[in-house]
Amino acid sequence: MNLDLLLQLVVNGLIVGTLYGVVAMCFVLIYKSTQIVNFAQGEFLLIGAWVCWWLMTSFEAPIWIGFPLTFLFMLIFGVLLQVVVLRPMIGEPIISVIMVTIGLSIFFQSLMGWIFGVFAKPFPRVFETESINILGLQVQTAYMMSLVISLVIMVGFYYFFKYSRLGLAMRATAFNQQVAQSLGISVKQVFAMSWAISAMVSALAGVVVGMVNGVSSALSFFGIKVFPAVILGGLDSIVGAIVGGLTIGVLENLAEYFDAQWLHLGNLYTVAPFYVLVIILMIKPYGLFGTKDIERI
Amino acid sequence: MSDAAPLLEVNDVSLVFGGVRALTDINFSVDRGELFSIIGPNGAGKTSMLNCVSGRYSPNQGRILFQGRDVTRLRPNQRCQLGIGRTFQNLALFNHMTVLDNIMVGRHHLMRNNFLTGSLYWLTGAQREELDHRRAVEDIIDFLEISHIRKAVAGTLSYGLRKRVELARAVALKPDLILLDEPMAGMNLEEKEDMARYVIDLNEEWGMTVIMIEHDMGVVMDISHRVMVLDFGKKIADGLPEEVMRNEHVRTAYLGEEAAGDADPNERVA
Amino acid sequence: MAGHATMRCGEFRTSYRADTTIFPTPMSRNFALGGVVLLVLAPLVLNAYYLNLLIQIGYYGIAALGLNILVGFTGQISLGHAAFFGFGAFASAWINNSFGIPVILSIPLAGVLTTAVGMIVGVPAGRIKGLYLAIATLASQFILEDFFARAEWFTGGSSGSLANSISLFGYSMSSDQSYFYVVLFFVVVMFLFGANLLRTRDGRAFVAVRDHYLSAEIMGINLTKYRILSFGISSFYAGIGGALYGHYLGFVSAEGFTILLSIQFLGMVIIGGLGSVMGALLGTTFMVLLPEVMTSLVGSVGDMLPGLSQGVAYIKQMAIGLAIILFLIFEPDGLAHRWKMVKAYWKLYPFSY
Amino acid sequence: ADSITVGHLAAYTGPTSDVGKPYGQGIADAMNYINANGGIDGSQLSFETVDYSYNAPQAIATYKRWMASNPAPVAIQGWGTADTEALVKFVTNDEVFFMSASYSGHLTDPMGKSERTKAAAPYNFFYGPSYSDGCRGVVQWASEDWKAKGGEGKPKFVHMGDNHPYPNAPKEACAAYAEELGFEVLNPIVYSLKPGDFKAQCLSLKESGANYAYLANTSGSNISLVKSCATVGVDTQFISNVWGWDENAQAAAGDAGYGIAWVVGAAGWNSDAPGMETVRAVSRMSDPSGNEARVLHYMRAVCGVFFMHDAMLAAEKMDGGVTGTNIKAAMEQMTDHVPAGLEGVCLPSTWTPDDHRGTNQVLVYKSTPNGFENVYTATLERRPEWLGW
Amino acid sequence: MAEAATRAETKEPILTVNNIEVVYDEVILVLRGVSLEVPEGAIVTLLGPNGAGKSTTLKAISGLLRTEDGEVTRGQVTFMGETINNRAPEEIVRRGIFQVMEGRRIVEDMTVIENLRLGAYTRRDKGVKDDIEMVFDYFPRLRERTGLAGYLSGGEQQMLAIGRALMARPRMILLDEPSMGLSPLLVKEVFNIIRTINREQGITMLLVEQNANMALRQASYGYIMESGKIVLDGTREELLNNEDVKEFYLGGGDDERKSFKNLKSYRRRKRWL
Ligand SMILES: Nc1ncnc2c1ncn2[C@@H]1O[C@H](COP(=O)(O)OP(=O)(O)OP(=O)(O)O)[C@@H](O)[C@H]1O
Ligand SMILES: Nc1ncnc2c1ncn2[C@@H]1O[C@H](COP(=O)(O)OP(=O)(O)OP(=O)(O)O)[C@@H](O)[C@H]1O
Ligand SMILES: [Mg+2]
Ligand SMILES: [Mg+2]
Repeated sequence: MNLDLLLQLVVNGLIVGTLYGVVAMCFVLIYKSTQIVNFAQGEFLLIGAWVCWWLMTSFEAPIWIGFPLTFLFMLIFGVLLQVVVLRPMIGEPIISVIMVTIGLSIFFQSLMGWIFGVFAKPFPRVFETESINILGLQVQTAYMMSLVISLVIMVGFYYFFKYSRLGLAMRATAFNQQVAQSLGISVKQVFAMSWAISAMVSALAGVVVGMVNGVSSALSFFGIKVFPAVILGGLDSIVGAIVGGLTIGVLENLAEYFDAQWLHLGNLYTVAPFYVLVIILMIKPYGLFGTKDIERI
Repeated sequence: MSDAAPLLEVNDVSLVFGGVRALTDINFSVDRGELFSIIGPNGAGKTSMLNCVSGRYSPNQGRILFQGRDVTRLRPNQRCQLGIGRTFQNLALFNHMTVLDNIMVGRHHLMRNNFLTGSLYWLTGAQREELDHRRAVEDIIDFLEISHIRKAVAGTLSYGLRKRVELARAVALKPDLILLDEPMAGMNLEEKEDMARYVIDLNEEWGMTVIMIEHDMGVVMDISHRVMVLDFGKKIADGLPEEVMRNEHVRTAYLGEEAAGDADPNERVA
Repeated sequence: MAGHATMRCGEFRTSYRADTTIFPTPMSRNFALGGVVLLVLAPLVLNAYYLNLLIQIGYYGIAALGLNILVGFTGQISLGHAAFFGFGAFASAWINNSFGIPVILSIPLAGVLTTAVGMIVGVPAGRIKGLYLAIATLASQFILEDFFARAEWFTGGSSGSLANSISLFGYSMSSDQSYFYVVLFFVVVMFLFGANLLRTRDGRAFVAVRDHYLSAEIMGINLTKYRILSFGISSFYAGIGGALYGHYLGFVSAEGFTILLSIQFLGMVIIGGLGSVMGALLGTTFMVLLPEVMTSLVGSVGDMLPGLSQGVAYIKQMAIGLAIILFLIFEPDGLAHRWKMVKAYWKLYPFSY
Repeated sequence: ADSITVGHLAAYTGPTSDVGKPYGQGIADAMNYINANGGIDGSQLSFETVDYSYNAPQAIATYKRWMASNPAPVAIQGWGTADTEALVKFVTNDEVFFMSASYSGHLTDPMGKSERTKAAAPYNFFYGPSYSDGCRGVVQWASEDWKAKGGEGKPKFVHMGDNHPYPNAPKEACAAYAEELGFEVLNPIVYSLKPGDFKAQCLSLKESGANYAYLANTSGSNISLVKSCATVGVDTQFISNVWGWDENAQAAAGDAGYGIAWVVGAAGWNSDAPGMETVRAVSRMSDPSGNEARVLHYMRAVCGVFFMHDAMLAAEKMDGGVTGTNIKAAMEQMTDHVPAGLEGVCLPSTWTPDDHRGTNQVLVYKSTPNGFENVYTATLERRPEWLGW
Repeated sequence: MAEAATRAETKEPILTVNNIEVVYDEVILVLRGVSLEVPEGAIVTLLGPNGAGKSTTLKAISGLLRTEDGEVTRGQVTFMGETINNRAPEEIVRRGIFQVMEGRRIVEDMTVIENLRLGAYTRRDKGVKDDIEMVFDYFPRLRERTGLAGYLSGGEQQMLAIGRALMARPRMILLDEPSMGLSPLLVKEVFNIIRTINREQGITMLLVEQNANMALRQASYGYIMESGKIVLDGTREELLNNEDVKEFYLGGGDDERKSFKNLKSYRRRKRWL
């Protein structure tokens, strides 16, 4: 047993896990208000990262300008996307809308490839110190930034859904669009809101990952990578998304630990979370915090 | 299993949801051939009672005997095989199937072909079986007078028609005991009359024992052999319709009659 | 009564048997028969390219039908279909290579083996529902992919495994022409099986489970059994499709069976129309032809605008994404639905409504 | 003949586009250059570039379309593993000369002599060392490096890469050779082909105390790996394969990337080899300004096309002219051949009818803040047991 | 139907439906020219057998057809002088028409209070809390239900659905079978509440009912619909005294009401069409 290594891995897992949590939250947001699983989530990250990268390299904008501008861009992007593509789909079968997000993902993936090329591009240096030491582990500063922002966002979301008028409207829309409409809720507005927020928050994650690894089309794989986190926490739970993210982050690292120390199977890091996911779902079919479907006749 | 024993026996059943006591120590039995009604205010636990009988809920306490056999722990599909069929208060049709297919699903447990023999349709007798059951289903369709919509997709039908399709599907199960949850809700007088006639026919001619939940007192009084009243999860009365009607509590808490005694039980609820 | 509105003027049947055929009208049956006859003649007129596309539509179409049984009929979304498809490909190659069982038998055997794997993967479906289940199947996608890389005895590891071509009575069916007939045979058989299955007891049970599982259970349907069974049957189709794919390519490597292909399968059934046998084939055709059509369309645009030559590849990909989006905006219920509308129109012609 | 039809399968989009793009551009530019400079003895190369997005069935469909067209191609410039392998059967059958960018060892065994080779691939060629040979070469460098640094005891070697056909390809061959050279071979470490945060793997690497880590993935995920490892403070010497590092990777990795040593198959853009003149001229086919700096893969692509060009020239003089069979035969007659005009750029290569290991030289480069440096050139023996492995 | 306007004398119609035709799925014609008028502040009832198109009419007014692939292909719906057909439903709600849909349609995964707050979604004033109390006063049973609305009994859900409509403080409520599934006591109560609301708050009501007795007792005017057409209309008195209406909708046309028991094989299908 190497406790030092174990500790470092757990810390690493927690930190990467927050990022999973943030992206998972974006999923949950869209799901909660529209019941759509957004397969273009990864592309949202990618677009956010590229836009921020572009602002910061072409105009040499500092991060505190580049980042808010990116947010603004993503806001407009989210609304536009909703108006142009998703609005006509209101009232259509959810599965068709999910397929549309797959189409979007193909579209944006190649659009980004065309505009920005396919090579990974380094992000301009943002923080004086690139990494700081936490419990013996060097951690990139960008992660710490995301940690703080995502905590704020998480708390915000929680209250938003629980208490705000719009939050209620989003939940009602997710329950049944016709019912929501009959209550005077503009399904279009609700959708626009949730896509815009989700796009903005994804951009945060995109920028952070971009800072750490460079920006490249591969970033979009993040979208699929966080599925286990989303499900583990429960599809409709903001808190669940964070817990799921952290759990998956730690799990991956623990798997790596056991693999490297004893098992030597290889690839446990990627696959183990999926085994655990299935086991947890067998015990708790709605994830850790997801609300049960109402089974009543 | 003897004919003398009641078809259904409910012993001491209690059901709790979180803090809500939906049912408390319910006891009753239904004899073969009876047309038994359950009435009571909204939220009294009538539907929950049916759910316990059909297997959707398992009671926290108590036993349910069907044909002398303890079915308390059986899955709904197993109870169906034993001969319990039902309809639902909030429609539960297969919305994307045609009316015909909906009813054919009711024959599921009576059929033998499976995915292998079904795939080889012509070679394995699956076709013959399908056609046999189709014939039986058409009889039901004729009986319930829904032949004009047999090819319609169930989800697009109006509420009243869907209720009727639900009844057809339950009848297709060939149950010994059929549970009807507010079969006449959402129907106008004429349609209620039709429905009442179907229920009576099922009971008298098709030989099914019926348990029916219904809020229309006129119907309940006219056609049921025996009535049980639930309120707040408790049984407050059980007996012949006229007896139950005379119960003070029923009149005030359920029917909302100001003065007891003189009202004609047959008066249309109005 | 309002029933008039739903009564069709163009339907006349005199027996239940006539009412339970796969093809609702004699015309549609003749249509289908004619289609098969045309396909039988196809190799005589079509060149290898078109045959190749038809073969692709064939093996993907079989797998897509399987997925449609799972997603469209039983209502369980699967993101792991590509892994089953791959498993079938590996299994058939393995059975043939290791045991010397002829390919024509190894293909159905691979289907059976894949069924077993599919049922195991389907076990959680007894408890997990909806999107949670979808992600659980995503897990099986990754777990199986990992297995492919690990199980060298089965998959040939990094160098992949060779899949021999079919030989019947000493005649090798390795040319596109002869392989086309093999695929056509399987397509016809599998689609007939599928259509039969879905109009009989178990098929109805699948749909019942999808539409309202609570009442389905009360109607006597064993939910767990049918949920798992549908995984099994769907995997059987995937396995057959995958095996045909493997023997056509002659080489099976884990690289081809990623989540991307799973998503593509999902695209096929959604675009084709969930819950429609015909839809599986239509959707597959759409997804297979789309890149080809886009290549030639965008290629000719690229010729006109030479500056775009590298961009052409991206434009093509974007066009594929866009085509999917536009298609669903205008036909969210899938091709099969459009097909039905066209049929309904003709049936009632010249009385609309 | 007035034109010679060639097919070009490229991966400009899809998962391998980061390296597929410069490589494909190199192929197209080189063929355009040949056409602009007299073609093959007067006949033009008529070629179509098709982006198949790294999707094997789509590649096959394209191949079938080509073969059904008139005239059908006699030669194909291909790309990835899955499609190359799937096409082996077809090109052999149709007798089409096929040059790929998939360097799998078993493609080097045209007669299927080695027991490791499952199917003979007589029409398949590639330019450069196979994955296994590349790894052997860079391990050879590592062994020299260890001695030069005065390392004590047995150096530790570890294979790192995804559990996937491509990274696994040289795993056993290379480990066997490393052991032979006196390395202690550690348990492999797995990291994804998709870029991500690999601190966990880096911590394992650090813990294992490996001296040399062979990165078998492509550059995209290698960038993430070296960056993560730099954060964690790993001081292992990274070595990598031919797709594992390039100028773009170095730019994205920044400081963390310096020091990595990897296999290079041809001269770099800034090389002063005489042949670079030609390469620059080729590059101007798509970049008239001549400003764009091409990455390493571009040069390899150009070499590949020029070898094909030379073979076609030779085939022209044979019975039947430029057919797939004749191009193959011409290739198999080359001994230590370097295409005219590309001296110093392409490695001298030899193909024979029963050995398609084109080159036994492996250039090892190291990335430094001053650019890429050729630190070593390994010359591997042509061991018979390495054929096809 | 021309006389309808003159007969609904007292007040100006707030809602006019003029000869509308509704088609589902582009092929299924359900309403074939329906016209009706609702005067301001009145309760008007719409009766008819199952499948006649009553719910469809209401959905055509409230704009909820579109989510079911339905469309008003001909005719107009005018509310307070403005044409509202094929407008977005949320806009129609904002103009003051609130529909209580058939089958309750409460948001099952929310609590009772959240459902009520949702009803007030279009309001921005401060009175929401008080109105929740008001609803609880009308339906005391709901106050005790703190769990998710999906677990309420059928009748409780119906109360919630009506309560939710009140929360919106609309000018007009379209009620689709509000008494369905309610116990006799509650049916009375609900109709009392409807009348009270109508009287106290001046909310106009268009009431679709199967319980014709009850409905006609509340309403000032009634329409009878069959197979997508209005076949009869008149004031309360006219309808109550119409022999056909008595026989088929009210029961006991002749003198004594028939017992349900003795209806066997007795068939009659008088239709106006
Ligand atoms: N699954 C459940 N979870 C929690 N509470 C439940 C559940 N099912 C029923 N209840 C509660 O149990 C009580 C009885 O409900 P039930 O549906 O049996 O009433 P009912 O007599 O059928 O009333 P109604 O006539 O209105 O349909 C209600 O208060 C209801 O809220
Ligand atoms: N979404 C739909 N698609 C197709 N047809 C529909 C749809 N909704 C309703 N219909 C048809 O329209 C007709 C009228 O339905 P509607 O629901 O308006 O009747 P209703 O008068 O409200 O009946 P009920 O009293 O049973 O509720 C029915 O024949 C029904 O089949
Ligand atoms: Mg009830
Ligand atoms: Mg209705």
